Amino acid sequence: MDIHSIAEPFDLQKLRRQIPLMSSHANGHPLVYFDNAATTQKPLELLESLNNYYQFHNANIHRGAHYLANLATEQFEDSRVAMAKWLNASEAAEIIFTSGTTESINLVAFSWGQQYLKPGDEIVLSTTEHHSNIVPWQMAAERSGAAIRVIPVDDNGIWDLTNLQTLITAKTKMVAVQHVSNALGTIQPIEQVIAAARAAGAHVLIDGAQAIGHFRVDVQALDCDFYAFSAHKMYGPTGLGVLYGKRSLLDAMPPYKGGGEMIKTVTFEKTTYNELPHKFEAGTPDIAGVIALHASLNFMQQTGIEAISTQEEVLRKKMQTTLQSIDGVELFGDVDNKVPIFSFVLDGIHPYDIGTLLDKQGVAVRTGHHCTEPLWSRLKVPGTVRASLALYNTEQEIDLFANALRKALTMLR
Amino acid sequence: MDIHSIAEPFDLQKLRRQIPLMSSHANGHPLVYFDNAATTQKPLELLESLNNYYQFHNANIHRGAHYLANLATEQFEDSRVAMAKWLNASEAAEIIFTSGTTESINLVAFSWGQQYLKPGDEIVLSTTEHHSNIVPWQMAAERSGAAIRVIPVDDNGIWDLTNLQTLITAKTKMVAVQHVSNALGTIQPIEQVIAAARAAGAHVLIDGAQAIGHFRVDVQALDCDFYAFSAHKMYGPTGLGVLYGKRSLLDAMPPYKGGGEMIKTVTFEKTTYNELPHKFEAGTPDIAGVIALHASLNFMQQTGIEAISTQEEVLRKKMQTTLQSIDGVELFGDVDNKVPIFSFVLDGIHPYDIGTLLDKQGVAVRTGHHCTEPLWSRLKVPGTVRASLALYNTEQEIDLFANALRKALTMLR
Amino acid sequence: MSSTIEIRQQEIISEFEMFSDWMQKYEYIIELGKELPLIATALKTDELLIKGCQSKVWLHASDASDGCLHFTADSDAIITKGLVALVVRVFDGEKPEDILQTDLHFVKAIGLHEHLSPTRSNGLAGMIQQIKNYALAYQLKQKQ
Amino acid sequence: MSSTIEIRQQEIISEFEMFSDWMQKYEYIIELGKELPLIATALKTDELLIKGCQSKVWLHASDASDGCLHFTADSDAIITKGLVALVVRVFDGEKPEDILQTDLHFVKAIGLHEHLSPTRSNGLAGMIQQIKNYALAYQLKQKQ
Ligand SMILES: Cc1ncc(COP(=O)(O)O)c(C=O)c1O
Ligand SMILES: Cc1ncc(COP(=O)(O)O)c(C=O)c1O
Repeated sequence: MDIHSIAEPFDLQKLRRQIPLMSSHANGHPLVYFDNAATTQKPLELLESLNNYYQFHNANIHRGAHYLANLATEQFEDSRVAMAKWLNASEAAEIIFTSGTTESINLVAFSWGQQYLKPGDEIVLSTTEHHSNIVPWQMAAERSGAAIRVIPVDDNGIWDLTNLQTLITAKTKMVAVQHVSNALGTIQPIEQVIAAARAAGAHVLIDGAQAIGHFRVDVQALDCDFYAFSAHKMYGPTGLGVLYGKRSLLDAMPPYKGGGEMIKTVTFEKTTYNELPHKFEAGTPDIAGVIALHASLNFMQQTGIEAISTQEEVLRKKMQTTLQSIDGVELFGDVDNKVPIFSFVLDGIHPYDIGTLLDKQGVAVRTGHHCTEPLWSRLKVPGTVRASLALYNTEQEIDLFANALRKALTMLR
Repeated sequence: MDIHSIAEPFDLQKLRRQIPLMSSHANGHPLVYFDNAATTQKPLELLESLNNYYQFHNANIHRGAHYLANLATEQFEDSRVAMAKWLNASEAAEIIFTSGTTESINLVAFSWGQQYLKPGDEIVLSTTEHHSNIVPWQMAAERSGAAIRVIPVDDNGIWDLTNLQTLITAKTKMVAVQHVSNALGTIQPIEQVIAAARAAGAHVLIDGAQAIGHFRVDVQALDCDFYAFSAHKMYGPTGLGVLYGKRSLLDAMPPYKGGGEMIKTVTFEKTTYNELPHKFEAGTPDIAGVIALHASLNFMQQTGIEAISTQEEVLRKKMQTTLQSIDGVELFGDVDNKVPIFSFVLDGIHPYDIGTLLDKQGVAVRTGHHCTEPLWSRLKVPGTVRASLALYNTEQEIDLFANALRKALTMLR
Repeated sequence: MSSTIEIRQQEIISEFEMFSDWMQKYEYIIELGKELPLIATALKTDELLIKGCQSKVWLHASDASDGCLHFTADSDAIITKGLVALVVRVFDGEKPEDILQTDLHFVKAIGLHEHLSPTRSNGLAGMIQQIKNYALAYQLKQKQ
Repeated sequence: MSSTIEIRQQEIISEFEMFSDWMQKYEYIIELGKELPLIATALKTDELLIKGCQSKVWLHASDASDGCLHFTADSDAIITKGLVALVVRVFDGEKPEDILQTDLHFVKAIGLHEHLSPTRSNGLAGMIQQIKNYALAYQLKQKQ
């Protein structure tokens, strides 16, 4: 049975009732939450799971010889198994729980970097990367003497792959790129980049932070070595992330953090490390969070990942038309190949002004550089307004947003 | 007003009703939870805070220009301020949120180590340290060429400070020791060790994982440079920890992880880092957890930290007498200077057997090495039974434990 | 505290009492922003820049012979600029010691204190800090 | 699957049906543990050791001329040892192919599967894995 498609028929109103925050208000207006790329809202299942865990099952896991500890350990490890299935990983031990995408990438940049990077090696990133997929590599490059090379973009912020062969070469040891741009929504042509990396013998890390909540991700089909994302962007809890890694690489890498759980034996003379996945999970993990993430996965599974993609495509199209109908809107990124994230400017108007006036009308968007400064300095735009939608948003909300935006424009022009 | 003592009169039954897990059952018996050193149980306040956050306030923090984001940011930063007050830190920016004690120590071992450790330098630990305060230093020593020296213990597991002057010398750059032993419960004479470190010009990190839930901690009075602990051992959520650090040191240290939030500006050529505390908080933090920790602090504040210590002292004394009354029990560690954590063996009986039979009678204890292998190999004991109590445990529970232990012994002897 | 500073704060509070909703308040702020004379481009240097993540503020201070401070300021966002105009209106032409003693209570009274939060990062909190820093520096200079 | 393996599993299940509570079950397991002949100290080598975090298991396998496998085992914890005795009783004297095909369902049926969980780390799960590894190795050897 395909784990992704045991979904119930799609029912938007029912779904919205499962997301308590959808009936909130902001500044005296019904909240229109279009900041989903920053973090998604949470289903009741998540809350139930947290409540259930803390009320009835809370205990520290592994090594426990008592009832509660066994229960908690089982639930914790069940979540790992469910995540492995969701991503189609070969085995549960390839799923490492971290504190977020940022930590997942830092783990690889540190541990993989320590094992594989030498002076003169090259790391390939792209211009559209999030700071979390730039800074860890800058730090790894500095430690190792490796250099960073960057996939360029055109004036719209779209990857320019014409010179991919000269960019990804025998010198390249790692290609670390995003699956979906958080600033633009663009679904990147990573298949092509992964193929080039494979041909050059380089390893590949995919930053999937903005992909995982929107469409089906199959790490084996992608054939990437690492895939990193955050629970809080897939209807899950804050403070938790996942790193998928191929066993062969994870086995070869030195540990990242030291502490309890990640060891086999400790003496002051010599410490030996535990097996996967524990080698990379030092200390007490976020037990409640990991178990709650399983609830979020169940929510996505019951909704159906294909249903999520289909519904979001409806929203994306309507949002696209709506924004294009507003005078002076300049949109960035790929118009077709994208999730419903929209980054735009309005001639001469500062994004902060638009953000503030939308907010006062109950519409939550984000403004600024969205942690992708290199992209905006390339496009010579200091920042944008970003409206990012998710599954549970509605077409009426897009109308509310459009009205609020028009009103803001009248005031500001 | 002293933040620690605006407590209500102590009422054990009322308090137990605030801790849902206290009315649980295990294996058909009312649960006697004596595994508090592994993790404490949670007050209703914590659950209410999590529910409240995820239902009404969930948003990504900082940089947000909308209502929800501002609310969440304020609540998040309020928690930092409350924690700074609780520890009597000089300012809120000295509080760094991490994923746990283990990460707090790894952060220091990595970042401080990178700045301050040279070949030939020495790091002083103690024989009773938790693996989380050993392995990160072994890794830092390996990276830097520094050496590790160890405070010895006597046959009871008590620190032997007779040769402290020859152990902590001008070569010592860091003294990293625990405040309370998780294996034995001993409250360590850290004041004396800190004074010796100060005299030698060494920095000091205190692993406060087992102290923070039991008695008042004042980082300025201690005059330590770093103080590390986990939220889940102080009635707080899993997956969250705190690192207190003196500003002068934190300012001098390079960042630990790279990513969003911890930067000032990013270009592919040069990245500059943000101010404290953000410099050390890369990526989206555990927003819900940090806010929920504030609720746990409120719970401790309302109970009163002095009331907690007093009540636990009653339990400790009763437990001490009870264990001493049982034939064949051998207890380790300091008998007077301790929190209610008890590690014991029973001549010739394997701890696993005792743990299993206690568990079947509803009593949760931990057995094994408790992540302190060097201690047990010094004491030539492969492992112990550890019963660890907290505030909300009762004298009746101690009687239940004693009966269960006697029954187990009858079966095993 | 200088009574003119307090009087001006009260003035602003009364002005805002006339508005029945958020949008009216913001219309007024935007108007103020549009009216505020721009800082000379020559003064828009990095030295005078107070950088928030969201918007930028430039602040220029000068002292008149009577020992009072004068401010001109600007922002790249019009709402920030309107708020900047209000702050300048309160402090402009005042003595360093009065500026240092001022509690800027009007911002809260008109319901706009969220813009002052350090986490808002529009440069406004930094600007007010900077005004106080200037005042302190001038005061020290005068004493010498 | 060898019918003797299944018969022995059923036997164990019936034996445990007599017990009305946990403590009786464990009394029986402890008794089994005490009865299990100890492994010769000479055999308690690191090579034969299966290390769990909580308790240790030693397992020694040998093959008789009839192509059947024989096991002796031991543990430092008596409850683990009792469980080990049950597992040995089921597998001892059986053919490699029968051992490989066995689903050890009795453990669940008598309510003790928690001891088999890999997270329990008492060495028991590792021991069963090791028995199957031996069986596989002997089978391959026989085929050569
Ligand atoms: C003394 C001590 N240090 C460090 C730790 C590690 O804490 P955590 O696993 O929450 O990171 C513990 C927890 O068991 C402890 O007791
Ligand atoms: C593409 C991308 N990468 C990385 C991150 C960092 O994720 P987190 O802050 O959860 O660690 C984000 C989140 O904004 C993102 O959108």
